[in-house]
Amino acid sequence: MRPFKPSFILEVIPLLLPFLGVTIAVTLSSVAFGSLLGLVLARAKVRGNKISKLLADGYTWILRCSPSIVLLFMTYYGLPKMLKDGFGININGQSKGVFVVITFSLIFAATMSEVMRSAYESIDKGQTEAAVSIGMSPFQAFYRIVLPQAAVVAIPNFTNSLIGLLKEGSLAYTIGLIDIMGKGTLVISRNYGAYALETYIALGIIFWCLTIVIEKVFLLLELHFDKGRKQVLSV
Amino acid sequence: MTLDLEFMMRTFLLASAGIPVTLMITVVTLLLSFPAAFFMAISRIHRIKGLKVISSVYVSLIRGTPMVLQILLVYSLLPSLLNSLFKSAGLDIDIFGINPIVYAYAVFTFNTTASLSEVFRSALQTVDIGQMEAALSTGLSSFQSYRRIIIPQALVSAIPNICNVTINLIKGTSLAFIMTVKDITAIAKVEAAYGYNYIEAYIVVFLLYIIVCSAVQQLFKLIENSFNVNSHIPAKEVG
Amino acid sequence: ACGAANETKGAATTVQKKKVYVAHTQTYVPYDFVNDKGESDGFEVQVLKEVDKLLPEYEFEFVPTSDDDLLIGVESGKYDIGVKGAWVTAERKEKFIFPENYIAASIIGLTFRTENADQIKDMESFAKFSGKLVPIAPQNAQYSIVKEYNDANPDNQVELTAAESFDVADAYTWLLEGRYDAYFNIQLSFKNNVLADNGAYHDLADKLSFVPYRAIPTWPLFNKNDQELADAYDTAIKQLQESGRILELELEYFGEDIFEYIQK
Amino acid sequence: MLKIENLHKSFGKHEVLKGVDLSVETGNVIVILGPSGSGKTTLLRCINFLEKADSGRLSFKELDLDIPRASSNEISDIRKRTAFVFQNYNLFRNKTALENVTEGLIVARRVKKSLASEIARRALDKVGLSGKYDFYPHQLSGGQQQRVGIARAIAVNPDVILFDEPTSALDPELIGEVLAVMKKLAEDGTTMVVVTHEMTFAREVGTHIIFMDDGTIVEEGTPDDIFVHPKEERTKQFLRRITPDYDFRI
Amino acid sequence: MLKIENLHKSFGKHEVLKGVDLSVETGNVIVILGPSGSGKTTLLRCINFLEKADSGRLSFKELDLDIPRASSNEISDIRKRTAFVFQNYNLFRNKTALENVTEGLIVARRVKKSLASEIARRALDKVGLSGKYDFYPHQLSGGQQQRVGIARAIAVNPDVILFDEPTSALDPELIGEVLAVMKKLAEDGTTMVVVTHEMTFAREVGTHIIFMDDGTIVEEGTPDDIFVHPKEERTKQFLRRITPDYDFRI
Ligand SMILES: Nc1ncnc2c1ncn2[C@@H]1O[C@H](COP(=O)(O)OP(=O)(O)OP(=O)(O)O)[C@@H](O)[C@H]1O
Ligand SMILES: Nc1ncnc2c1ncn2[C@@H]1O[C@H](COP(=O)(O)OP(=O)(O)OP(=O)(O)O)[C@@H](O)[C@H]1O
Ligand SMILES: [Mg+2]
Ligand SMILES: [Mg+2]
Repeated sequence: MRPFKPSFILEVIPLLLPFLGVTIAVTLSSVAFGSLLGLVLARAKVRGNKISKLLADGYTWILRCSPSIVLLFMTYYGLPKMLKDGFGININGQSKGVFVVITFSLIFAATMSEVMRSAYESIDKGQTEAAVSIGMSPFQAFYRIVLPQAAVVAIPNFTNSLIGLLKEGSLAYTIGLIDIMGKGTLVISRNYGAYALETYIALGIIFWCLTIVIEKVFLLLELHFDKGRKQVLSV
Repeated sequence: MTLDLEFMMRTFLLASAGIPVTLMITVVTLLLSFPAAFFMAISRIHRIKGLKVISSVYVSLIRGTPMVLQILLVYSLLPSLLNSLFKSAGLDIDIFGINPIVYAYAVFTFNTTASLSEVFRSALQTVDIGQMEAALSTGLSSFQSYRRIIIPQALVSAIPNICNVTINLIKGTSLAFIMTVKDITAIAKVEAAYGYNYIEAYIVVFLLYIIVCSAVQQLFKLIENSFNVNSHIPAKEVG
Repeated sequence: ACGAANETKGAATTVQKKKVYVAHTQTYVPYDFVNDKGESDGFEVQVLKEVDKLLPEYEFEFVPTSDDDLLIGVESGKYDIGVKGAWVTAERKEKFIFPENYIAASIIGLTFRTENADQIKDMESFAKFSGKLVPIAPQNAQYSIVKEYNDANPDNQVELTAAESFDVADAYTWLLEGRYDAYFNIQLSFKNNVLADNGAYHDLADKLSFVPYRAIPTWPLFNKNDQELADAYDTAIKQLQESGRILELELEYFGEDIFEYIQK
Repeated sequence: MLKIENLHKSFGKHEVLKGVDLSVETGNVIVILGPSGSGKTTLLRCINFLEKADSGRLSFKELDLDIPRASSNEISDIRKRTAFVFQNYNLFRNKTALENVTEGLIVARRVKKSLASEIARRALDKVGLSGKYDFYPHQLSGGQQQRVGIARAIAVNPDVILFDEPTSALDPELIGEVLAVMKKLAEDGTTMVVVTHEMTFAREVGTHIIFMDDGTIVEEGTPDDIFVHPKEERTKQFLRRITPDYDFRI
Repeated sequence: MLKIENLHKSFGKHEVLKGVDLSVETGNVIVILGPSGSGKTTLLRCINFLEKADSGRLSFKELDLDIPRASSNEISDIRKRTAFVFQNYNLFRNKTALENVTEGLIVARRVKKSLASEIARRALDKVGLSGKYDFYPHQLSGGQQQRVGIARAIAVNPDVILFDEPTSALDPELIGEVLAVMKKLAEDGTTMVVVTHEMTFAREVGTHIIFMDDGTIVEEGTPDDIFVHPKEERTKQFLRRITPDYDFRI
């Protein structure tokens, strides 16, 4: 049978946990920036003029086509060069986290723009009509009436992407930013490749706990926005 | 710094041989995931006792654990376990002779099922309950109602998200390399290793993904439009 | 460059020290890695730190990163030097400057089931036996070495499969259950995991055997524009060899003098 | 043919149906009257199992069952032999007017496609929608949607049709036409349960009138019983308001 | 006060409004009659810019604009001073009955929350929904939903209210009550444009009747002009059907 040392799982968790902060910080900031940009893009897609729609579609298209590692190298190498050549700004000294967050945000935005667009379009037009007909501005109608309903549709997909991003630590590792996943790799190499399964199980436990928390929070949020809706429940 | 164009040409051709592998994994995975994900979504929406809990635990467990761990379990541990089982049962089955792509199908199907079930869950909930009621009262069975009325309507909001999942899957197939399955990225990496032509290799990978993903995105656009034309959602905005 | 900085403090105010970014991989223990305190460590890293001390006009800064980034970074000029236990090939020389002197060496060999000890003695006999080799990550030196062997022995080849890196426990398990017949890896890993009394897989010590195939010298990679730096490195490394500092480090990191094994 | 006994239904603490009995003979046209919120829609929905009643018995032809314990086979059997016209139409949004009607024929009743189209076209013509076969619901006016809903129900030729305010969105001209269609159905022996506010229809076509209020049947009988000799004060009060001269003062 | 000139609107090739003129004075109650599909809803929607007309002018108080070129400021200005009661209610699905009504007050008119609740409660009471403040739309019967829609429109106290068949889902009893509310509004000087099939209301409350068919105004005038002395054959034909004695034969 395969050698397996369960106690190592417990030993390694305290080694990994200090790096959870990096994972969470990178994820949270990427999600924040990415969602904002995604919102702008989604807006351009549903309400923008021809040009902004084209730009938003083009952005989504190209970003979804690029493998994240290629994109990471583009920001890590291209961005400093561009800023230096173009504006004389030297950002080479910037922490690697910045580049990772930029990359993740760009990717997340492309995904989010589609998540948000589909959610927005699933809401009956009559809801907006009713809102503007009693004098709300289109923004108020969106914000107060459509958004809460669209959120219910968007949240499961948002959570999918968020949890996916959480585990993308191996990408950050590519340019040497050590998050909890990267730390796991370091631990394994420190043991000459031994205890990999044990280390990954430890990572799995940590991620799973985190995932459960995230799922709970967003499920509650979904239920909060879901009031008043009656869907395809058992008939 | 100069690019080795000849290397790029050669690698481009070699790595294109990975396209069928990538697509094969993607297609098989989607075909297997769709029904599974759908039933999970249904069991959560309809709050079917037992199944609902199983589905939620499955989704959070699969989404919550690193894929590398899943690969280790499925590709490395599972065959070992089966092998010793077969051996002790006196069966002569060459478990190690199985094409490793089979394990890739399994791992990617597990993951895609989890994500897709959430995509479906959210999409199915966009359909008004009245549609189901009308279908049932017209005499359609639950299955027919879903297939002919509910799903086509749910797809309108599901398609962009299915597209997201599919594109991620296509790009994610590079992980199959851990299981010796060589997709686009893997072939390019192997080529790059000897002469350290990583920059060139990544450019080639990028180009190939642009081609593949563009085709896939275009396909989804077409599907989405075909559903949209026939359906309730006016793209127009009241503003 | 702490030591050097102290000595030349006076000069530093007038002569601007040239910053040198040294990228190193973080998982190639004990050659290049990040230690538990989060610092750059490893034999190759330590040698370069010594080199830095001998070069007052340069100031080294160590950047731990992945293999991919290291190679792209050194090639594009983001980093000046990269160490990753790299092995020299003609193609690689087109991309990077390899200095005259190597920096370290690895001993690579075959791990196999002890029960096959009669049949498997070296690469040729293993190829004859079955050639079923555990897959190797293509970016590792081992991959290139087997490839080279295959090219040299077209009618007695080893089954070389590429795969992203996996876990040594798997490799050992796969050997024991017969999925594969040999595992091509650095000797240190076998020593530390299997032979060492406190090794993770010491239980397998009597079931597995190791036979060294070759010791390969490994080089630091220099950016194409850094010929001057490479020359400076060569001078410094000579000095270190002569002063015996290298041997000290070898003993510290490997417990023996591995350069001995290199076929001249 | 259709019999409901002691039907109870609550939403949370709010009891919407408080023990309703109903008996429909073949060919009968039962008209249900009653103020808004009295439970008329809920009653129809319970008959079609769109709402699961809390207790009660339902017998339909050879079937006789305890509603809360009905099996899904029995439910689907009943649904196949009944049709429902929804108060808010509930047209299939992804289907054209024609497809809305053919759907039940082709899928549930296995009618051949060409024949189904034929039948559907005739049904749509009957309700005055000849030109709108290929329109999607969102391209139709309110009244047009309502008529598609009616066509969808009558096309499948069910044993019982449950109508929930089938003429609410129609202008008087069309109301006449649609009610004429329904009367024709009645004459052809189709059994109907109709929730409506069209008193004229109730009086002319209804074979049995039920007046509901607050979840119970207050009074029932022939049109004559209800409209000419109502017994209950509540019924009288409701009918008094129906006279064409509303009192617009508040 | 509100004037529409030469309004045109097509959906694809299908011209739904073929040059409609309309003029409403303050305090007037304009009633629009017409068969299903004649373009009544579309006309109201164009006035409120929910549908963008292809051509036409609209003047509203001090505003005078070419409809296709209206700026979003002008549009929002008009919407702020009008309210719409939808044929299919369009209640906010994620808001309770009370919130449906307060929403416009708090958000668009910046009324304080407590006052808005107060006003909303009074509006809901007026339409007979005292007990249903905290119900979500899907928990309400059809007629209850329709009344929430009415309450939502009247609560914001607009200059003009556009009613699209506001009593279609109501029983005669409630129709009377709702129409009474509308009559009260009219007496208080609220201008109204009402699409309805309630002839009694049209006759009693309407100051001006418009009869539409197939995208054009066939005839208009005082209730007396239209109901007693209709000139056009089409109008006569439409009105003939309205007499309580339908011909149920086909
Ligand atoms: N899902 C629900 N949750 C809570 N209450 C509900 C629900 N559905 C209906 N009700 C309540 O049940 C009562 C009866 O509703 P129902 O729709 O049967 O009335 P109705 O007689 O059809 O009225 P209308 O003529 O206005 O359509 C109403 O007071 C309504 O508020
Ligand atoms: N989005 C659309 N696309 C195509 N045709 C449409 C669309 N909306 C409405 N129509 C058509 O325009 C015509 C007028 O519709 P409208 O809703 O204005 O009628 P209406 O007078 O309100 O009828 P009803 O009394 O039945 O509500 C109808 O024939 C309808 O089919
Ligand atoms: Mg009802
Ligand atoms: Mg209308």
